[in-house]
Amino acid sequence: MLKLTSLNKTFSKQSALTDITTEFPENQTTVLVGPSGAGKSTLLRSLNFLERPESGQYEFNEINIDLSKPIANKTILSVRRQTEMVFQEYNLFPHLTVLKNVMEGPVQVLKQNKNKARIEALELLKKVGLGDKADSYPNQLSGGQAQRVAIARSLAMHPDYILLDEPTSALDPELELEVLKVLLQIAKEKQSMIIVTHNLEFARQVADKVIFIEKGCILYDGEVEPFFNSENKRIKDFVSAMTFSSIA
Amino acid sequence: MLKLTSLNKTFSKQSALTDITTEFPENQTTVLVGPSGAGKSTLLRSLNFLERPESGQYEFNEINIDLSKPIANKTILSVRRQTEMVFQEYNLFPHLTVLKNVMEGPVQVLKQNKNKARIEALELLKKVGLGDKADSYPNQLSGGQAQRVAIARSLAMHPDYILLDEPTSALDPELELEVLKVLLQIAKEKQSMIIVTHNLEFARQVADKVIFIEKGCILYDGEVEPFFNSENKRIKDFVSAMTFSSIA
Amino acid sequence: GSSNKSSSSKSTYKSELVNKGTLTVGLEGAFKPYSYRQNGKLVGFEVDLSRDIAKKLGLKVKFEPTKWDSLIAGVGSGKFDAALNNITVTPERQKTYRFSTPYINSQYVLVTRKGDNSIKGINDIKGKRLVEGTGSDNAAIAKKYGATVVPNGDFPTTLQMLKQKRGEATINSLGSWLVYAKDNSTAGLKYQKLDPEKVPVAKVAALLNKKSPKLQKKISQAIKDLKADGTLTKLSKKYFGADINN
Amino acid sequence: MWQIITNSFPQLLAAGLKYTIPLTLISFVLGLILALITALVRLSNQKGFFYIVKAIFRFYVWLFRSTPLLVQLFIVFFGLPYLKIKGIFPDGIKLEPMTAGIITFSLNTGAYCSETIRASILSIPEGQWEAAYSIGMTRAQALRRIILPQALRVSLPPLSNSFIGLVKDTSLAASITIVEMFEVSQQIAAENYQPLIMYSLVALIYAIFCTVLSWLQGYLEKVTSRYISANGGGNV
Amino acid sequence: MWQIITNSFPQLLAAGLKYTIPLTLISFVLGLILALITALVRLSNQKGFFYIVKAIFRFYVWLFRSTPLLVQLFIVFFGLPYLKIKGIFPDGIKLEPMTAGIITFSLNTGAYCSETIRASILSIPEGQWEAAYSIGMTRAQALRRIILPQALRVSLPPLSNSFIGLVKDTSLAASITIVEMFEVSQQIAAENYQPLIMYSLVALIYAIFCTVLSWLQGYLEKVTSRYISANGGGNV
Ligand SMILES: Nc1ncnc2c1ncn2[C@@H]1O[C@H](COP(=O)(O)OP(=O)(O)OP(=O)(O)O)[C@@H](O)[C@H]1O
Ligand SMILES: Nc1ncnc2c1ncn2[C@@H]1O[C@H](COP(=O)(O)OP(=O)(O)OP(=O)(O)O)[C@@H](O)[C@H]1O
Ligand SMILES: [Mg+2]
Ligand SMILES: [Mg+2]
Repeated sequence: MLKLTSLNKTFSKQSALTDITTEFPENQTTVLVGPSGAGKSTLLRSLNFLERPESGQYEFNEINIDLSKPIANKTILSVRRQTEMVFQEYNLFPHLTVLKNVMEGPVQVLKQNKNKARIEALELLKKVGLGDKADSYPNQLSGGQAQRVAIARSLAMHPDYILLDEPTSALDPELELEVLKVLLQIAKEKQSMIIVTHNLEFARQVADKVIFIEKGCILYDGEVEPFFNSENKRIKDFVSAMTFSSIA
Repeated sequence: MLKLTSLNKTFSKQSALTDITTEFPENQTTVLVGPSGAGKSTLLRSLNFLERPESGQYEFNEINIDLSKPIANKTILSVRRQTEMVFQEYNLFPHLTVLKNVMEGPVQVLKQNKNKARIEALELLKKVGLGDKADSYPNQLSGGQAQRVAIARSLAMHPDYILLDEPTSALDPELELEVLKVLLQIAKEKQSMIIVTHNLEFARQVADKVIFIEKGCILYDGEVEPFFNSENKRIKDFVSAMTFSSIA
Repeated sequence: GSSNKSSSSKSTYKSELVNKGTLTVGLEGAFKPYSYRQNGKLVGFEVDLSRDIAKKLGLKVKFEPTKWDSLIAGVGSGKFDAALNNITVTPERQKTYRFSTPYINSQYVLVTRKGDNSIKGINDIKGKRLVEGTGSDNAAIAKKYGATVVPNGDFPTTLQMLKQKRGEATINSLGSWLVYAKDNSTAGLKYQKLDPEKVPVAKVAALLNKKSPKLQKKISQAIKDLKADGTLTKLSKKYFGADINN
Repeated sequence: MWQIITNSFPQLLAAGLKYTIPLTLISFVLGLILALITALVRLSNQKGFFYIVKAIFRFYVWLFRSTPLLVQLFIVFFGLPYLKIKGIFPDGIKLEPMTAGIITFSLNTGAYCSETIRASILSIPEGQWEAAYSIGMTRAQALRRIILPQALRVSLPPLSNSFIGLVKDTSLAASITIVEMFEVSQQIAAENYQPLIMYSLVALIYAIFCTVLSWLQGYLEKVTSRYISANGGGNV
Repeated sequence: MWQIITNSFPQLLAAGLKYTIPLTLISFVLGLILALITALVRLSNQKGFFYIVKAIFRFYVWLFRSTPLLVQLFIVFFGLPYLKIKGIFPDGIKLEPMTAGIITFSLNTGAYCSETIRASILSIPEGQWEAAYSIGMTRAQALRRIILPQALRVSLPPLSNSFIGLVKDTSLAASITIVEMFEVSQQIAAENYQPLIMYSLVALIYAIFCTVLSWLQGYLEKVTSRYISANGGGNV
């Protein structure tokens, strides 16, 4: 269970997240939506300590952190080992082959046996449909393939949570489809995930829970269908922009 | 009128465009669609001589070019002055203010009077909804704003054709909406445009004509509604990927 | 002097000059007492001597201070008319260059540390480290007697190196030593004159280009005249504190 | 010791102002122009006869980067007089010391900086060229108005490295009879027999020159980067 | 002339192999290590006491970049013996010529290369650090496994510029009594009075060394860039 209480984050003087209190249920997929600049990425990155919130309570399994106090390096490393980030720009390691990208975490961080790690990495690559690309370098992949490698890389760490920040927004519709299919599959296997996405159709299908953020505040936090059918003016406007039905 | 006959383009050994014969009617909007790697960008860039096809006939107003022969530099410059490209990555000039970006072409290339150019540039910026951003630098803009500046920059050249290569694919849905609205407005004013897009809803609303390319060949070239309601298996699959209705 | 007054200007020494009406002299300018800088002005034995020679020849004088290698190259490629830089006449050098009449007969000294009794004479330097300027005759002598040459540029640094035990001895001209010792401490060091039988006195002369035979004669004559009228002795006393030619 | 310093400081400074600074400034400006030309020639993709021109420039860069500057000075000053060409230079090419110095330092700077400029032009995204071409600019217009202003920002740090290096390299000019600052310090040291103090003093003056140049670099970096404001998100 | 060349070539080469090459190689390796440490210290964002450490490294870089290398050599070799510290160095610090040379060249190389390395580390996208942190790597692991291998590729050209520069700068070692290649050429020139020929000859040998280094650079660039294949579209 991952739980936040009264989390706050400001950049220099500008407030990016205000009094965020919510939880991300285990074995479920939580979808984060909201307009550009709302604070979605900041929230996701805070969960992995890529951003450092100034105050609030952070609960994660047995770990309980008061964010207003200094956090031990060990604690940060331990949280990071149990949560994996998948970025919009993939951020694969360009100097390592696809296989090595997936093995890097297990071997270097979890100190797994190399052979064991290789076998599992190959399995994961097969799972995301890239069994034949193990020896390619990242720049030989299409965007959709690269993002599937990034997903395999995060799965290899057996994380409690996978955090995905607009994993398909750099992709064409057909490449997006490849990736979304893989994510739906993983969601079905009860992997806990938190996904930021602008793809309405996908959000609807994958989400167990929706959080809608605007200007750093949570405006909606709850079930899926009530959100998409909301009568709230702001939510309605947002949902319709996501479907392009109101262009003209 | 812009017309291609039997145009061919290969990269090293790989063929990117094969025997392209089509025309782009004046005062209309032509939409180019097709899967990734189909050759859409290559076709658009060939129209502006950013790519150099090896053979074919290129007709543009009174100009008539045999692509298999060397083309005079003067001819290329003249075509480029009458066609403007809008790129996916905006490609604004980062060292110039927004106003200077729009004025650069008229002043440097068309040798317009500076004051006249400034007045028109400000008008165009107002038209795309950025009257107040004239003195900003490009990196102070959101993606949607940047792309609208790029559109204003192309309009300032009073081109016969504007060529747009996935103008909104780097944008969030809400920012995309800003840009698409501007483009719909321009289309209404009978500006000739050729647009590559993956946005089905927008394509449907803006297009006077659709060209569908796959593997460098034209598979469909004609009216709009028949395309979206086509019974052709390949077209049907493609259209449904564009609508995300077939994920699971 | 040239007795044939009717000879065309083409063949006079003046046509051999690098710059019309000027004697262009190359020297290091960083070599006391031969040429160095005092209160911003170039002074020294060879600076004064060049002026006097030029006066005798009816020429203006121009100095070009530069590095040792550049002196040689400069005379060779016609950048200077002559180089006056305590250069010793050797048969080797005479193959490619001309020399004037010598203006110094320079005696050598061997400088060692006080208390170091292992070097009693020139024959003892075999296998020792001798600190000498690159390309100097001192270095050549040291090598000839079997010493290891440690290269170094200037005299004060050389003496410093002896004190810092970075070398055991140095050979240099008596003149250099005397001038340094005049107003600097030489505590911890001692010197001995080298036997002229073993190390012949160096004949120091102006170095000229092979293509300047007439100028060579003219300069040699001027030096002879300066010797005869006592100017050379006067200069020697001024800069070395003694007449080093005797 | 204090007296040595006050005595020699004005002389050193005078030599610096008379030779070191002009030599550095003129050579750097000329070198930069040469570097730009070289970079453009080597980047051009023209074919045919032009290939020979490119090969010549490539050779030039190789030659001046892989031989010692001192030797280059020596050969230009002392070597060229031997180069007698009938009709053009019957007496060989004799250059004044300052001329020879400026030529050599410019050629040397040009060779090194051409690599810097070449790399900085290559670092500007292809899209900037395409956007410039798209509004109908010629290659020359695109370079002058769009590419070079951006490349300048990228190349400023390595170029000022070269500049700072050149300040100190001018001390080699002494070998071609130019009495620059370092040579003066050695000439004075020959008189007062205090090379260590003189060396430290001249090093101090170099450090002052170089520090001023670093400030200038910092200022120019700020000016040329003013369009990259801190609050920007990088949407270009 | 031919005889001069065949006579002196072996001597020059011997000096090159005995002094120039070891001096260059050892100093460059040590300088590189120092440069890496300096770059990391200056990039670290630790606060408090560490600020002083950073200031010291900044001073070091400034000092060695803005004073002439010759003066640095001179002070380390001739100046340090005057530095008498009771208890530790009662007789001053007296270094062997090679030791002094290696120390000075390393410090100088370290100062220049630290700037190169710093820039190359900064050029690696932030996302690479974040991806490394995300799989739970420590800062040291991220550096060693992810950042430095990529930074190496970026910094190879400027680093080999410094390397090639160092080859030629070792000629200054003559001023601290090391009989390196250039010094040998001058000694021979002093005998045969043919400095132009000797200089050209030694320049040729330098050019050979530098050309070999350029090849090595080209090879390393290829190896470290093998993951950037020509057919890739750059999706990283
Ligand atoms: N490093 C930073 N420094 C300063 N401000 C920042 C920084 N990162 C984000 N912000 C600001 O914080 C706010 C939230 O940004 P965030 O990136 O979290 O939005 P988002 O919801 O992810 O938007 P998008 O959909 O565009 O990715 C914005 O106003 C943004 O400008
Ligand atoms: N500069 C190039 N060199 C070699 N091949 C190229 C180059 N540019 C494009 N191609 C190839 O040409 C084909 C068509 O590419 P193009 O970019 O036109 O596709 P596209 O339809 O625009 O795709 P997308 O939707 O991904 O932008 C592809 O196979 C591509 O790999
Ligand atoms: Mg975001
Ligand atoms: Mg495309």
